[in-house]
Amino acid sequence: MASGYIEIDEELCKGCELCTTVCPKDLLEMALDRFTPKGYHPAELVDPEGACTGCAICSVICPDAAITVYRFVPAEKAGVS
Amino acid sequence: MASGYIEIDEELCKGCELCTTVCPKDLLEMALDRFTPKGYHPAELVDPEGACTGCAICSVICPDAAITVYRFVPAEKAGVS
Amino acid sequence: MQTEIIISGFGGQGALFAGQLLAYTGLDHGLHVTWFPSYGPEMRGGTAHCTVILSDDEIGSPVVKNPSAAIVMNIPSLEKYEPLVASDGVLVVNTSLIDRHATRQDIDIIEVPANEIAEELGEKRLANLVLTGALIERLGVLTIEQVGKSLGNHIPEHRRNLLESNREALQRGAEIAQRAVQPG
Amino acid sequence: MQTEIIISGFGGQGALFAGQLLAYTGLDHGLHVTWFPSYGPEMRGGTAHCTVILSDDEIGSPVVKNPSAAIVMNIPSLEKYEPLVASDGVLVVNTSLIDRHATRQDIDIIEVPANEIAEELGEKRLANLVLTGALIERLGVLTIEQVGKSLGNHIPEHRRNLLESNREALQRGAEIAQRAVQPG
Amino acid sequence: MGKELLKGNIAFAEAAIRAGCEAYFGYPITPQTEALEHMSRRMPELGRVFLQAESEIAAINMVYGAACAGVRVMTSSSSPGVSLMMEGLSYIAGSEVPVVLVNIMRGGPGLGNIAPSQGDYNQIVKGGGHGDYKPIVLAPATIQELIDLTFEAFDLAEKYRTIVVVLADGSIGQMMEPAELPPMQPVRAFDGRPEWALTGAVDRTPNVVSSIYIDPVEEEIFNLKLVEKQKQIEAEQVRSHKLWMDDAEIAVIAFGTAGRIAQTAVRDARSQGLNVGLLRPISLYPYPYDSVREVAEQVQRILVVEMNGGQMLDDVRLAVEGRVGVDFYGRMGGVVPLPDEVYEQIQKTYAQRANGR
Amino acid sequence: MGKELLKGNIAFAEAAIRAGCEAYFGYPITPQTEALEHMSRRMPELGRVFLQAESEIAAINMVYGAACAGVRVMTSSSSPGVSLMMEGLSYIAGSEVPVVLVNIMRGGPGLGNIAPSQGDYNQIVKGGGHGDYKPIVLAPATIQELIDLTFEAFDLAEKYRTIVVVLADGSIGQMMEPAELPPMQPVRAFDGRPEWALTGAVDRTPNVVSSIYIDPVEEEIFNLKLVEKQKQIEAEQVRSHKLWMDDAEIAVIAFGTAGRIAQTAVRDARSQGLNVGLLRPISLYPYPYDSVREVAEQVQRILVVEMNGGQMLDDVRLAVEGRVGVDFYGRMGGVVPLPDEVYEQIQKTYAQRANGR
Amino acid sequence: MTGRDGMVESLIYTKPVSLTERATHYCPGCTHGISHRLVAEVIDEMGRRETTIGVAPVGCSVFAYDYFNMDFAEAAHGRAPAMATGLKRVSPDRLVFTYQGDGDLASIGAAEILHAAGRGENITVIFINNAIYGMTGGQMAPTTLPGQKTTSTPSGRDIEMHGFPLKMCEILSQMDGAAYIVRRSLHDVAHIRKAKKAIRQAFEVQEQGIGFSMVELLSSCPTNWGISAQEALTWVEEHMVPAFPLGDYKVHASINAGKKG
Amino acid sequence: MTGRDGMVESLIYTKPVSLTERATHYCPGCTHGISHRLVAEVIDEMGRRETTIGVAPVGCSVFAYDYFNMDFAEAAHGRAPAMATGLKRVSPDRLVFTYQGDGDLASIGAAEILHAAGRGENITVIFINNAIYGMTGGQMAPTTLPGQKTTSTPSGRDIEMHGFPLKMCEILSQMDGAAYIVRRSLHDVAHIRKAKKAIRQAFEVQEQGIGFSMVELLSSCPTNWGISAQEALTWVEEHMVPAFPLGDYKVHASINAGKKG
Ligand SMILES: Cc1ncc(C[n+]2csc(CCOP(=O)(O)OP(=O)(O)O)c2C)c(N)n1
Ligand SMILES: Cc1ncc(C[n+]2csc(CCOP(=O)(O)OP(=O)(O)O)c2C)c(N)n1
Ligand code: SF4
Ligand code: SF4
Ligand code: SF4
Ligand code: SF4
Ligand code: SF4
Ligand code: SF4
Ligand SMILES: [Mg+2]
Ligand SMILES: [Mg+2]
Repeated sequence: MASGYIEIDEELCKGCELCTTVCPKDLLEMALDRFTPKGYHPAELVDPEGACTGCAICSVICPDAAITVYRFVPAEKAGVS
Repeated sequence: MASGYIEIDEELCKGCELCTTVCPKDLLEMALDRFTPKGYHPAELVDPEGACTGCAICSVICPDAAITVYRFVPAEKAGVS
Repeated sequence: MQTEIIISGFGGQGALFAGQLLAYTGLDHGLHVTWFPSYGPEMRGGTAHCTVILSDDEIGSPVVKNPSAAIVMNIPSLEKYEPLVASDGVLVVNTSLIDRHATRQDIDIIEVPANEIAEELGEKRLANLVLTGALIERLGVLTIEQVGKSLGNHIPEHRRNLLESNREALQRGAEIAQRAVQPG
Repeated sequence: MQTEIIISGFGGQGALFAGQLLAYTGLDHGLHVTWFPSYGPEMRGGTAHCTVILSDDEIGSPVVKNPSAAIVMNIPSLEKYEPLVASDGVLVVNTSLIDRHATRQDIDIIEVPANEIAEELGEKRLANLVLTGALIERLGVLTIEQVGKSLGNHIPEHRRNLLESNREALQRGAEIAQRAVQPG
Repeated sequence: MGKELLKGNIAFAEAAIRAGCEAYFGYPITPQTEALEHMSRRMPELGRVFLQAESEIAAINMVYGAACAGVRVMTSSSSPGVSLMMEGLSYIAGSEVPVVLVNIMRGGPGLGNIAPSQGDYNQIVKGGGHGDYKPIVLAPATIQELIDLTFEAFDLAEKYRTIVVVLADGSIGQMMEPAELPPMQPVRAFDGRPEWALTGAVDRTPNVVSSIYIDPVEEEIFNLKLVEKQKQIEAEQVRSHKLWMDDAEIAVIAFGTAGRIAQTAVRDARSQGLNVGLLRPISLYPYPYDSVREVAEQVQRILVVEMNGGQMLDDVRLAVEGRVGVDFYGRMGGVVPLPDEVYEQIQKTYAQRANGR
Repeated sequence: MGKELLKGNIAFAEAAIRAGCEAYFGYPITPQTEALEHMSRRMPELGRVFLQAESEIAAINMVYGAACAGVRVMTSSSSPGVSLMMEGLSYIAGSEVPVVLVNIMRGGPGLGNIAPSQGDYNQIVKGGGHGDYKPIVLAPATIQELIDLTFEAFDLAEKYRTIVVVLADGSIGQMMEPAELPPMQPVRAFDGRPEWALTGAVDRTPNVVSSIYIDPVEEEIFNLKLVEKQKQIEAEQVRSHKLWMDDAEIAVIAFGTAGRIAQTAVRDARSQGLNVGLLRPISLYPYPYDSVREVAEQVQRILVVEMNGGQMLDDVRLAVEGRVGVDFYGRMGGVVPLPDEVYEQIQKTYAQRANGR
Repeated sequence: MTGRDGMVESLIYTKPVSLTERATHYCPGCTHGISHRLVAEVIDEMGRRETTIGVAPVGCSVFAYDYFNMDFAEAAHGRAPAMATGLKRVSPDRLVFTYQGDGDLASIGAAEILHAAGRGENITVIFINNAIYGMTGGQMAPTTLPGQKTTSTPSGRDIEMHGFPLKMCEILSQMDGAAYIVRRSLHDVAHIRKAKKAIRQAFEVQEQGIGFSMVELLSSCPTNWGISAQEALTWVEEHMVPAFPLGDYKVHASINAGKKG
Repeated sequence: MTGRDGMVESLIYTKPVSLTERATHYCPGCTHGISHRLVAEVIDEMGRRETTIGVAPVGCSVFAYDYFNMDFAEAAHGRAPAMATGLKRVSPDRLVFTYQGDGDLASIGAAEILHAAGRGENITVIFINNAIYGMTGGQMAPTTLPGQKTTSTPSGRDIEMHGFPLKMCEILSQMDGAAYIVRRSLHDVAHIRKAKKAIRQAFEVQEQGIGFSMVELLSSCPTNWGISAQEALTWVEEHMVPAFPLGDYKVHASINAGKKG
């Protein structure tokens, strides 16, 4: 069961590949099959086994703030709403 | 017997009085009786007893390079001519 | 006779070099030429384009409003230059990065999947030459052979080993242009 | 009627202040005035002078070629301004620092040993006011009383204690001027 | 408040304070330093900002920063110092923030000397910084005018969001003359700063002050906006002073100190029966072309007097367009012409008046 | 040596080298940076001096220093960078050392953009630095002319001991065009440096290079010396290029890139049967007033085209003196006018030609 | 919203509000983007977006004002500290920061930064040291390493000709007015996190009116270095960090001081 | 000539040949005169008068070229190091020195001096720190002491407003290119002698091509301080020396180094 996931904004991603080098679970790959509107191959989360922990490490290095990170937390631990 | 003496160029002396404060023999005074062409009272050597040693200390502090220093040295120690 | 060519794309797509190659070829073959770039890395991430003018007479302005031909390597370039190409002019479109068709009826439009062809040739940076080959084929001012020859004369030393694949790219572009159906 | 006065000496001799005093006096007594200095410590060691104009009409130029009067406090000033004073003008010479006589016959020359008098008054920086007193006495535009009064109005706070000796200096200058024989 | 005997440099500094100037940044340079010194005493005592910058470059860029915040701000300097401000001034023009600069000109080029000069006319009026822009330029001839123009400069700067330069020479900075200072205006409250100003984006979208228009088309639109503004300024702000022009057969044109010296000379000439008039441009930009043209249509010959090699002369000639002959008398390098010299020139021009161009 | 396809920035840098330029000091700025980069490679390999300065201010003062030593020296920059050189240029003018500056203009004011512009005309030609001085200003329209003028600039700078500015816009810096470089001139030997230069006072009285004349009278004498020199330059160095003027009824006047664009437009107009001529000023100082005057005496109307808001326009009007109407077409902020637009303007001016001013 | 297994989805990270929506013009992998993010995150966390005024430099980050969602001024090349001084002096309760490259700050703007620090000007400076002039296409910066090839040092920076790299933290920490002067690096996640802490500290120093604060960030310029984004970070680590040691160069006594590294 | 008692009269000291005959325009007791003398004496002793080129600043010493008997250039305010760089680069075997005041060097010219030092520019800088702008009539300099009254700090330099004095030796010694950076004082005979030694050393560093050398000389400005020449020297000793500690701030390894003080 994945305890987290990320979304990559393809309007922002410039395909720099930095996130792919830092994910401790090695879940990020470049989507060579498509181009962003700016003409780059975007990064994408490839997480068939739900290994993403939502650790947010990828977002720390992303120069383009393209990554949004979510984590599943026990309801009681979550903030209001 | 004086072992040295100085000459003060009154075109250059500006009467700053600095030399008068450093002479170890206290031989320098301001000539209050006259003005230099620039309107200053010049310094002068007052050495009735020939106490000047030609130590050149006065010339070290003179900002206007107004002081020329001579010393009497044994002939054998003097340079050529 | 004066021919004006605009080559436009993202920075890094080689629009400027393609233009220089045409200018060199013109010079090598006795024409008056000018090459004029959009310039400045101060515009990082923007588009880069250049205007090449080939003429048998002295050239006044190095820029023109309505070029005889254009190579467009991305969507913004298409949008900007399609309307500007002179009637009966030539427009070469890089379909690898442009997912819509040019619509003008009064110009000669050639669609070239340049990135795909370049990747086939094993060097994705050759897309510019594929497009150039297509343009030359249709423009009728210089020949592919002339361009290939000038390429040999002016290619930078450190890229000389790529000369053959460069020529091949030109050739592939030319072939596409031969095959493509003339509109209208 | 316009009266132009130049006061000139070494920097530090108080030429500028003497001029200001005259300007203030003029203003206090309803005249148009300008005061114009040679300025700038960038000319350290050079001469300092100012031009004061007193007039009952609007003043155009704050400088003139041929002043009605001059106070010269050192030799270079004498050399510069003696020839320039207008005919029938007044020239006040500080003989303490000038060891030659002015030679013009067509002007009123007053010789004042100002430094000596100032030292007598116990404040060598008063030489300027001694000279000013002499000038006022002969000029006939303002009176010693008027100048003394304006001095009281405008003397800087920290020098107020010197007011009396300042007025005395003016007076002593005036006396010399009264005694001095008119030339010609 | 009655007239006081005021030195030019003190007078304009105090006038700025009275106009509500909230910040002064400057660097010492003769012959304007007394202004900075006055500010160093007065501004802190009024709780306003005074800062001696490390250079004129820093000073103008501090001014630029404070202007972005929407406060009334000024600097003053003299020729070499002003040269160092050219880039900054161009940026300020390119971002339309209001700024007041006083240039107390001295003899040049180079280090030159500290004597009065009008040698920076072209630099200030024609544009010493790069690109197309024009500051409003006001040239006082008396201490009173210096005060009044400096005081008004702040209003003009804000009204048009432009640079206003008070351009005077060392003699105006150094001279004392009786004059009256305006009453003290209050300093604008923080809340009252203009809506374009950088004050923090509280409850609004962020403001940006920038001189970049990376797309030439946008830059051109901006340039055209400046041109429009210039037209407005040209329509509203032309100032000049005419004297004895009614029956004049020749006219003298001169600004600033040269103007007041010329005034003496013209008065002398009048007293000798010569029909001479005077036109003294007060706004150098916008230049009183129309007044000069009218003068050129009336008189037979014109004499331009400047304390430079003939810089305003071109503006006169642009208005005269060959209608009448234009003579020039200039003293350079810090030499102030004397009324007698100008009078002599008037006589010459007068004598030539019937001889056409 | 035959023609090569040369980029403007490389071309003028290499031309300077061929002219025996011994030292280059500069600071990167688009659109002239390739010149600095070319120098960074070539100068050391030739054993000459290249130094990237910390700023344009440092660059021009390094240039000033090297010029004092009597060597051929240059810098290049673009508009904002040139604004920073104004004080230095005024000092250089004030001490009469020979210096070559290339300004590859871009859109302004302020940071503006990097597109081609002619917005620094006034700054360079009228004097952006303080005081009275005028550099020789040469405005090429082709790469070949850029090369030739830069090459010659060093001779002129030395002949008149003056600043020579090669004034071009970004398109000339960036454009490639076939051109031929001059042969390499040898660098002057240390012993051959001019006798006024600072080389060490070996067997002679010391030399001093200074721009100070603390006595205004001496400064004026110096200023008048510069004026004399200007007269000589005005007599000897006026350059312009006329095309199709013989039977012209209207004339287009434009310099640099605007000039060559106008040339296309004029040719097009000719081919449509319009009797149009072209005058392209090459020296902006000294300005070809006489040529403009001749043109004004011949044609019925004039069209001035510039890549600015109308700066050279004043010089044209000074020469025309109202003889004929003068229209203006300008694009600003980095927009390069296209021949078609100019052609349209030509049609308008042509249509108006009989209507006087 | 409660999800499967009694878990709720929680937003861990998203683009800070102090950045606009706009995509930047920076090259892929350029650490300018990271620096922007860090500054924006700190301002978000401090709740100062609406009371902060930024000053952009001339350099690749010239359009910073397009990306920061707050009031911004665009300075002349190198003059950001002077401009910030003007802004701060007339609005002392606003946070004012400059964002400057190494060419901007250490070359043309050397006098302005030195004096801002000397005055103890109460502003914060974010200093991006990428050892190159990014915007103009890769010329030597004052921080270019000996031997490093650039377009204006084609055979590598020759210290005989161009001297030594300037170490701005070392220099500015000599100024009595400087309150907080530190150097950090952006070459990996751990260092990025440390950099953020320092940025926070610097803004707090300003908030508390302690004096001049500057955070130097060792940064990459993959484009002009001619290597990939990842290689560029490795280059920062391997070449820049040894030449520009990380650490706290000046920490004013009244700051609850951090330690070296 | 042999005199009485078999003694000969010997010339012990006279104005150095490297000074002209001209009287200076300096105020009485101004230490600019002492500095001039020391530099001239050193150049005399090194036999380099004919192969030295000086650069004068803008400041009270603007007319230095009238007093030094050698080739001289007059720089723009603060730009002497840049001008000297230009001169030196094209005439590397000439001795090139600048003579600069504290306003000139540390204020408007801060960038130029920093970069000249950074480049290891092989020139010598004589830096006259008199804690004031002498020439323009006594405004605050970057070196003005806290609390010191000047015409632009009428209630004394307020460090809140104007920050702290800049210590140029401390700053410039941070530069790798700097070879010899020392501070000396001119307040009495002993210190003047030490100052001269340092000046000699600085010129020798240049002669040997070791790099940038600077001697800072704590100096007096009796006129603008408003005290006598002698009181001014005492003020240097009592107020400036503690604020600007004397010593050798940087002595390149290849110099036969002197010791502190
Ligand atoms: C006065 C001036 N000189 C030069 C330039 C050109 N210029 C723009 S950015 C830049 C250097 C940028 O380098 P840096 O500050 O290191 O920023 P980076 O691009 O590396 O982030 C230069 C020289 C300019 N715009 N203005
Ligand atoms: C660009 C410029 N700004 C200002 C000045 C005015 N100015 C002349 S000397 C000087 C300062 C001199 O002080 P310092 O360098 O300490 O030398 P000192 O006179 O004390 O020896 C100033 C500000 C100038 N000449 N040029
Ligand atoms: S949040 Fe962590 S685990 Fe998930 S993709 Fe990012 S780095 Fe990998
Ligand atoms: S780090 Fe960001 S920009 Fe780079 S590839 Fe990953 S998501 Fe895209
Ligand atoms: S030489 Fe020595 S003893 Fe003689 S006057 Fe000078 S200080 Fe005194
Ligand atoms: S030190 Fe020199 S200038 Fe001063 S009083 Fe003595 S001799 Fe005169
Ligand atoms: S050029 Fe370098 S610094 Fe500039 S955006 Fe690209 S990678 Fe970043
Ligand atoms: S003003 Fe000061 S520094 Fe200048 S000469 Fe006089 S005493 Fe010396
Ligand atoms: Mg950088
Ligand atoms: Mg000083």
